Amino acid sequence: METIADFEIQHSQFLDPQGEPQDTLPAFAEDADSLRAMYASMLLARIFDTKAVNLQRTGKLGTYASCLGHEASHVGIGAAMRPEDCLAPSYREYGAMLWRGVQMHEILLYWGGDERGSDFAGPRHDFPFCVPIATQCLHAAGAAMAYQLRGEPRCAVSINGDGGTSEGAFYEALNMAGAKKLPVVFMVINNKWAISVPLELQTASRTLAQKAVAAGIPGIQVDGNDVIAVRHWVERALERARRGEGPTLIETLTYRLSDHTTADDASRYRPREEVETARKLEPLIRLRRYMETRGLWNDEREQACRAEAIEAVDRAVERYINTPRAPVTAMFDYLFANLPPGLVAQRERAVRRAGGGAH
Amino acid sequence: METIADFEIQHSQFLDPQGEPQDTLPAFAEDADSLRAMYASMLLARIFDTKAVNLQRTGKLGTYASCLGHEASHVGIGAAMRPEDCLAPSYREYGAMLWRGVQMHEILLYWGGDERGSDFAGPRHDFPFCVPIATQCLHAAGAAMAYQLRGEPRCAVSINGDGGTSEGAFYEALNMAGAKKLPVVFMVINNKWAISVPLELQTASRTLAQKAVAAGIPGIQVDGNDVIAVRHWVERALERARRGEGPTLIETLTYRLSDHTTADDASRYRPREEVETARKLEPLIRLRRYMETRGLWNDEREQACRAEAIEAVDRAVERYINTPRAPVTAMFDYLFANLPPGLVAQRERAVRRAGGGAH
Amino acid sequence: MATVTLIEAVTMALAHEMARDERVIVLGEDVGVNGGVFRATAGLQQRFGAERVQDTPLAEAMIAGVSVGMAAQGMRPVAEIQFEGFVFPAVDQIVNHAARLRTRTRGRLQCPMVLRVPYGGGIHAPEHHSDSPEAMFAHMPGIRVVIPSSPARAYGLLLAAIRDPDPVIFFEPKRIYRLQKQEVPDTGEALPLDVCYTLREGDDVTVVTWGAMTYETLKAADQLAGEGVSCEVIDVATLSPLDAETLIESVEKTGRLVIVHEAPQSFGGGAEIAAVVAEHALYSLRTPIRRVAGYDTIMPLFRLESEYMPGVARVIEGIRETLED
Amino acid sequence: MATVTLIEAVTMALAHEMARDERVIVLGEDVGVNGGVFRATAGLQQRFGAERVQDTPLAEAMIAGVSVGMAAQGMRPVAEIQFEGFVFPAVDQIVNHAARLRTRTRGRLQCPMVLRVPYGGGIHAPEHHSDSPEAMFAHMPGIRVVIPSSPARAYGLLLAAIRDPDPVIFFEPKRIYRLQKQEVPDTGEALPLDVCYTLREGDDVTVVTWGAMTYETLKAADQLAGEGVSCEVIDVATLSPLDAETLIESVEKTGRLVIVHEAPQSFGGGAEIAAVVAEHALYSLRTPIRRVAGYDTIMPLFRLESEYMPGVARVIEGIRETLED
Ligand SMILES: Cc1ncc(C[n+]2csc(CCOP(=O)(O)OP(=O)(O)O)c2C)c(N)n1
Ligand SMILES: Cc1ncc(C[n+]2csc(CCOP(=O)(O)OP(=O)(O)O)c2C)c(N)n1
Ligand SMILES: [Mg+2]
Ligand SMILES: [Mg+2]
Repeated sequence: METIADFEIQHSQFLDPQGEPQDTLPAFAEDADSLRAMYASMLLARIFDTKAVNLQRTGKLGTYASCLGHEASHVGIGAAMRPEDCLAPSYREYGAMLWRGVQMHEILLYWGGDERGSDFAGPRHDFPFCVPIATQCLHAAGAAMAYQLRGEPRCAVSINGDGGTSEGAFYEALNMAGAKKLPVVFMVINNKWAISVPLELQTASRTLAQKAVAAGIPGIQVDGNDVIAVRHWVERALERARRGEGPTLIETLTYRLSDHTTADDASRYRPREEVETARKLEPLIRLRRYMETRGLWNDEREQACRAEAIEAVDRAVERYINTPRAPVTAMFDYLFANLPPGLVAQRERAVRRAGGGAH
Repeated sequence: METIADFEIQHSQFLDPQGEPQDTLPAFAEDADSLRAMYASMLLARIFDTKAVNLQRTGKLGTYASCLGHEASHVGIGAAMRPEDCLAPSYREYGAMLWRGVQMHEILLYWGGDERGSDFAGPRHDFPFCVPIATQCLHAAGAAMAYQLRGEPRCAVSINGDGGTSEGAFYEALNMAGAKKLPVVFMVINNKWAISVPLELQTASRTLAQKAVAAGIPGIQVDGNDVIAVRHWVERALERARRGEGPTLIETLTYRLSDHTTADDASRYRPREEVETARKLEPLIRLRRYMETRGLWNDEREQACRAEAIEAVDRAVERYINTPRAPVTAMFDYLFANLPPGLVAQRERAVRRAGGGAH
Repeated sequence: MATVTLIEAVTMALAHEMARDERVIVLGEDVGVNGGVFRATAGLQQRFGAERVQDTPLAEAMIAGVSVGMAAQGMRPVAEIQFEGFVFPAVDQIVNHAARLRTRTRGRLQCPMVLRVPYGGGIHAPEHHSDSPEAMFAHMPGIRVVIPSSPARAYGLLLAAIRDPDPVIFFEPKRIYRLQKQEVPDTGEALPLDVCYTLREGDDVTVVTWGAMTYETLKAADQLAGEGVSCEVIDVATLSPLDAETLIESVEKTGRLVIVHEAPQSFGGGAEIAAVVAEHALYSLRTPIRRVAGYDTIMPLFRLESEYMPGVARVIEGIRETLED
Repeated sequence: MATVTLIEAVTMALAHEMARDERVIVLGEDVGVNGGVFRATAGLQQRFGAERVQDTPLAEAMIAGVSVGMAAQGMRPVAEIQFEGFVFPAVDQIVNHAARLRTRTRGRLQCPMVLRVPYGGGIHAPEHHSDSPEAMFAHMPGIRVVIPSSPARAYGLLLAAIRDPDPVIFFEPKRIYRLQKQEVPDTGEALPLDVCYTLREGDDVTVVTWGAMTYETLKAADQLAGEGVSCEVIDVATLSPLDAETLIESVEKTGRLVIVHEAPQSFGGGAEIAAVVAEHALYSLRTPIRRVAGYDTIMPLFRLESEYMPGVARVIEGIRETLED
């Protein structure tokens, strides 16, 4: 018996739940504006989220997937990426998307059942929301191949959840990216639950970061409620990728404080105490405390920031609510670049029916 | 930064290429008959293989996948399993199948284009050959679930190649088996090539055994040309599984000494020297030398063993050649347990056409 | 006697068969404690335990593949795919294995598994939750595609599907999961597979449909009855293998055929029905066959879904046009 | 001017387009040094380098998925799936992504990718190497299913497929890869997609087919011509979206329709063709539509495959029966 390979999985945290630094903070944390911007972004995500859940409850939005508790993981990713990089999100990473320029009313349009939400203002090359779990990991790998082939200094980032690490597509993407040294970062937001399935039933793997070992690529676990840790490690992974050294897998450890979606009732399957315990670790408190202790933040700033966010959210809701339904022709006009002759008649019929009210 | 998990991958070899023991041999190796049986089985597989390639070359067999060089990996698996265990092979593991009781003429029937080859005499519960790469890993996991549910002390074993470790199904099976502690052993026969794709292009993973880490299950690499090592580690993994401790991944390191199949020409993509080097490590030499050194084997035994194998192969070929084509009704009669009414007319038509010669 | 919705009938059939046959195992994503995202397996884990009602990791190829493995080794897995949009990773195991295990081994191994797949639009669901891909599966030899359209048929056909020694994809029309209640006695009596169900007899036109569209079709027939039009409404129930005989006989009687389905029209289930009638009852056809179906476009997100899906008005339009041809 | 087989025409088109457009990337299993198991990509890696002709790991979902990713970011991936039996793991990426990326993003992203898939039986291949699953894909809105049946059409249609801004599944009839040579000038001229090709004009019966079966069909037409029967033979070429107009016009002329394909009959490509004709040309039909197709069984291993596949005799039988109806 001979040991031929060995691996270690590291965990990284900069700020503990009370906002106390556990390590020397990365350079960007020296910049107060940078910290404030991340905090503001997390707060915006949370306020937006609350509003969206309300819209759903009052029948003004379809099923909606809350991001409550994930704000640091999402904003950390957004803050680490460059605009020319490419995001392949899953379905609840608003913090990352908003940072990149997607508009709140666009997110609402999407969950409101309107494809125009994915024709967003954010980076036009970013992938839209992705519901079929883990399939977007392959898109990120493919995007990275495109950049590698063209010699562009760009990276792709995919995001999926703990449940998503059970899908074949996830592993195939990691393995492919490893084999080709693709400039891509695979983010796994481990919020402990995949709808009602807890992590222990999902896998025997102690960490999700160690799934990187199967692909021969680096993997690391970071505190997903610590936006500084998330941003730092995503930045490092992106630098590595940009240098041509290949992909990284990053697991961010967080918790889904909400139901899975508004169609779910998490009280059916998980104990209230678990949620209460997790709530104490949530990401906004710790960054706020850290900044407050250092005089970078105070109640006044908090109020102003909150007010601004509320106003922005309200404007977005208004814009969403006032967006008229797309015409029925939209179904046909984006199917192919050019509508095949056989579909012309169907399109006409649809128009006639919509006009005549028959459907 | 804190190390939260670490892993080691071990390599095991008992006999070196010259047949010199590198370690204390496992108990079964004390039994001369046991060693001779394994050697005889490897020799039979090789002689069968040579014959099958010839049959193909002379137009008497369809495309055929040679097992040349893999005999120790295959026979080691067969020898470790119990009859009531379940094998889910890929397409070239004749050594394992023959050991378990599949008949040579059945293997020929299969490659000769006749489904009856998979209605074999070997364990009736074993899965047939599996061409869609890595899909059989899930069948093995499913079989293991059945045994686990029924409380039966049985295990399933799947076999796939190095290329197969890139398929999502492979990882999904490992992860599922880990999560449910299923009594299953996943064998990866690493013969360095997946048709023309060398291992380095297949994955950045240094070993294939380490893919186990992603599923949180044990993985080990063994010398796949050392039948003692293969059998030993498969036995250990089966014992572990039978004790309810869950799955194991075993990588056997060997080399495909032949073309991928008779439809392939490996000289197009790999250097002759690589093959020549690998040939020196092939599995029959070392076990024979080991046995010869200890007086357990000699030329006389070799000749007798060879003659017996040749005769058995010839009988199998004859039986294969003399098997008349199945009737055209076979297409219909095994589609469903009961032929749906709509297919009755099709069946009659097929019979009429076959009789009338029209097709 | 129980008065149940379609989804409750599904649960009832599962419970009945699990109690009767210990080889029956329920598995899938969130089917355990949570009882399924639609609650189809509600209460089953409490009653039968976590071994017989297993939450699986999130991987559909795996769910189908382990079901094949279990079925081959004597179990009767009933797996749930959460929504039809997520059945595609399982297609490989269905086509290459489940559908052909018996053929491949000349009957040595068989594959008695059921894949339950909620499908269809009309519930204002998110992206990838509203498709109707049944025809893709109907083209694969060796599997049955069964689609109930009432609580009683959900109960009887699901029992039949579980007991059948061959694989069945059981598409459940999620839009009518809770639309209507029906008295369904829990007698354990299965309904026959491989046959169409004539829901309403009529003389002027044969209207063939399945799944949720049976409701629209029956409503249309009702409405037209007021105008003196007599529709024969047939629920295909087992889409594949198709009971062509019943369809042909009906068209021979009525001379007219309208097919109604939610899936895109082209290469959909209606095409096969049109084809068998054009082959075997052409001379009975007094007017062209007509399909009332989804457009050949991607099912839109829900703000436009009602424009996509054929409703009562479109079914009536289709029948009227056919009668006027 | 080059005289080439169908597969050489494929290679020629790939090489032409790679030279013309550097966004074109070839990827797949064994497409590099080995030049593909059928040699379709032979010589391309030598000529264009290992970056533009990439051997991938063995994973079809991955091949399709990274192609979607590349295509969305401005490349023109042409991926090879080694045999049709291995396309199923890729179905999810095809249905849920490639086919709907444009629709989902309202045209913000597009997916100009080609998936080349050798398909069909008749080459004495091993298990899972002889199927004809084209109809499954034809039912999916948002992708094109294109099938060449001659060297010239392979060249021209593949060029068109690569240049098309939307995804195309390009099924290559492997049985006729090397059956016949044809002069195909390497002019870079694409042939139109979305239209049928009339290979032979005739008055008595319209015979519609695609892929390898065009050979049997043309032979049958030849033979029947000797008996005074005039067949119009149409190669569908783009199965989906279907050029129904050409088919309808032909049937309006001949009054009879026979459809020939290798895939199982039920819910196959022929069903849609029968349906559109029964909808739009019913009154022109003088006899029932007839399909000459594979049985609704699993394609058998090769000792029985000739019993399964429709050959010239079965095509002639079908046409004769139709004429005699
Ligand atoms: C392929 C696929 N299967 C099933 C689903 C249904 N589904 C939606 S979210 C979800 C759980 C995802 O859990 P996880 O990956 O942990 O992400 P989270 O929702 O926790 O962020 C499931 C099963 C889906 N969207 N896609
Ligand atoms: C899903 C799938 N894709 C592609 C193929 C075609 N194919 C047959 S064998 C093979 C290579 C397999 O390599 P490996 O797993 O290393 O096994 P080996 O043949 O070396 O034993 C390929 C690509 C297949 N059979 N199944
Ligand atoms: Mg989760
Ligand atoms: Mg190999």
